[in-house]
Amino acid sequence: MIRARQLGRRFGDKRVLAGIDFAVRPGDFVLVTGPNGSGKTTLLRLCAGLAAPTSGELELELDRAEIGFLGHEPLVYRELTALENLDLFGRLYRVPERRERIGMLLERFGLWEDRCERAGAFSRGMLQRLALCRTLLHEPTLLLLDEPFNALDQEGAALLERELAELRAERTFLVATHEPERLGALASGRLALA
Amino acid sequence: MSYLVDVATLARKDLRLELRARDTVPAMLLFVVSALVIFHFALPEESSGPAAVGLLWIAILFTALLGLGRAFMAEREQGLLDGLVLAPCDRSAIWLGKTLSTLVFLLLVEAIALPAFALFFDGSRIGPAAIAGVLLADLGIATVGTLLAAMASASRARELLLPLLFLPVVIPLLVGGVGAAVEPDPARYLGFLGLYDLIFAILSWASFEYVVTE
Amino acid sequence: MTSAEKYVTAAYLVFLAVVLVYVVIFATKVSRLDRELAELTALAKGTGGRQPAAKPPVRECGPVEGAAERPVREADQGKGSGETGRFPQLPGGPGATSARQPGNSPEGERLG
Amino acid sequence: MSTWSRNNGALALSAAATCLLVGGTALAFLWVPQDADQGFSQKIFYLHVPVALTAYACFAWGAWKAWRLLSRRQDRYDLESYTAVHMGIIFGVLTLVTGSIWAKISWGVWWTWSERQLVLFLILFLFYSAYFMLRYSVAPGPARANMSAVYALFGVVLIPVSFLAIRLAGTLLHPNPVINRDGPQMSASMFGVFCVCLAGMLALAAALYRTELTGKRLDARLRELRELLA
Repeated sequence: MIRARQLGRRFGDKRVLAGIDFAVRPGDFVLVTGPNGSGKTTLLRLCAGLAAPTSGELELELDRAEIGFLGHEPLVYRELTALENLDLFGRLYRVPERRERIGMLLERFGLWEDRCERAGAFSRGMLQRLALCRTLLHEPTLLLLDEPFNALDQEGAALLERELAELRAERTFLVATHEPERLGALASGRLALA
Repeated sequence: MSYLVDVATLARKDLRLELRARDTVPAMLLFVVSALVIFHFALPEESSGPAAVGLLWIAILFTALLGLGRAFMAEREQGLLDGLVLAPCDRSAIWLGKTLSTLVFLLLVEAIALPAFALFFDGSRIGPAAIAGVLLADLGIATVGTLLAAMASASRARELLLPLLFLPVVIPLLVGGVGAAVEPDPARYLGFLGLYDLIFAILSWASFEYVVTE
Repeated sequence: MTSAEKYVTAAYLVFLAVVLVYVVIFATKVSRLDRELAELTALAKGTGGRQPAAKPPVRECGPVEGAAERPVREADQGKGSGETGRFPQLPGGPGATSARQPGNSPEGERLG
Repeated sequence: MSTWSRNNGALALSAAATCLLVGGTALAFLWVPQDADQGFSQKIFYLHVPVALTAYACFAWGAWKAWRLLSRRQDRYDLESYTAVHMGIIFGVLTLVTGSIWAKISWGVWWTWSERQLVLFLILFLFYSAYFMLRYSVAPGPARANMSAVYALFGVVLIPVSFLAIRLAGTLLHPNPVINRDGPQMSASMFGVFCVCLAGMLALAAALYRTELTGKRLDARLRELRELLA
């Protein structure tokens, strides 16, 4: 699904990624680990097509509609309500039965009561949950999650683990995380960046 | 057809954001009226002659600059451009959606600015040709301005950079607009404005993808 | 010299001046490059052998470079000598099957 | 292009530039008959117009490289487009200076809005200075390359549009435009010398472009080397 040969990315003079070779086949659950600044986020942005590699090649057999990306930023408009945000992205991704799917996701992530609340009024954890709803909204086949657990409370983390376990069977994952042992059971491979 | 749906979705999103925050249009309105008042005091004897139209156009251009400065504010501050770029829609739909919303803001502001100009200065200058000139120039301002706003928002000094990028490019619009209002036969100027809009709309539409992606 | 002649000669002199200024600026650039190259060759001689690079002398951050010297990261250690960067070996996680693509170079276990 | 042919290319070009320019100027001052109505001051024509045309050529070359960058996706074109635009703005400034000297000779004023070429170069100078402001305020990388390329393409489209606008503005600002010599009628010999000067100027621009490009590539390679060794 994703194949990288000698992938590299440099920001000005700083070389963040150099000579990375990896392949992710459909159905894999690859963990990307490494200290801060090792380029985990850059790698995910490269796979999502948000950044272009400055050296090496990256092949991606999916088009943008099948990729779900969760970054450090929740990527939701603070001025719009949770419902409006998901409705906006639902239309852009042309999600069938948009309303039901949004309702189900908000319900599942415990945001149903605050659905008419401005996203700006959400706490950091609630924003992370809303971002997860946005990422899973269009049922992407490839999920790129960048430290999905940060800012989630106990209940949120449990919700996410259940969700990931459920989707593990028919989805492909590339997850950057600091606690690989939490997802160790699900992982089918690991890419350690130094 | 779905391209237009995306454009409508994005434009509605911008309009809803503006309705919710209500910060761009009021600011542009106050700015244009205060600019006209300042021009009156700055150039007292000019306020009757053809130069008065020039003052109107300077006010319109800088108000547009103010509005464009805020065009990609939400996207840049919350990093939302990534969200839009990730969506499967054509990237130029983002540009067209933003252009339409900017155009709506500009027209709203001019709906107040033109009567105010007629009130403060002499109303005889605002004929149908002048209004047609303003509308055609708005098209050009919105199309090119949105692309340049996207460019400027990617840089560190975005408030500084946008005027530098914007002003040289809109000089032809200024010439066409003022000409349409002052000259006895405005047809040539309106034609030139139309030509400008056509050329730069196509160029901006085609090149927006490269401005927001790598 | 009529005023016209004065101005025309002035124009050509301005043209010549601009070209000369350009050459001077380019000369300073070349000399900076030369100094940098000398510095790098010294650096290369210093770490020619396999022993890890001694901490390079702290350079004052020239306005052009700007990037402060960062200690060499372990993974980049093998970079200079033409090998691809190798990653620290990780104890194979329980049940962690390798997502390695076939025919991967044996010396570095990319994955798993 | 191998480095061998690149270095020799620059050498050959600068050699051609020097002899063409020196030859052209010598011919212009010594051999060519003086212009009937303008007399000696017409001599500046052999400098001002070639510099202006070379500036246009550099901007066009920068836009062509920008187009290649957007279509071919190779980042070496970014450096070439940047150098070409840099050349263009140097010759643009030269055009403004020699143009204002020409205005001083012909009409006794350092600046005149009726000389269309001059006004166009003023607008282009503003436009392309913003090009460098844009490059300096965006972090280096593929994003900056794309934006600079799009901006360079805008620039080359802006040239005819602005020229048209200035012509329209001409009738607007002062109804009786001063007679403007778009292209003065030249005798065969004058035109011949003019072409020599133009060729010399173009060769000079190409030589400077080539050397500056090599300088910039050297910079990039050195940075890479520093990184490997550091």
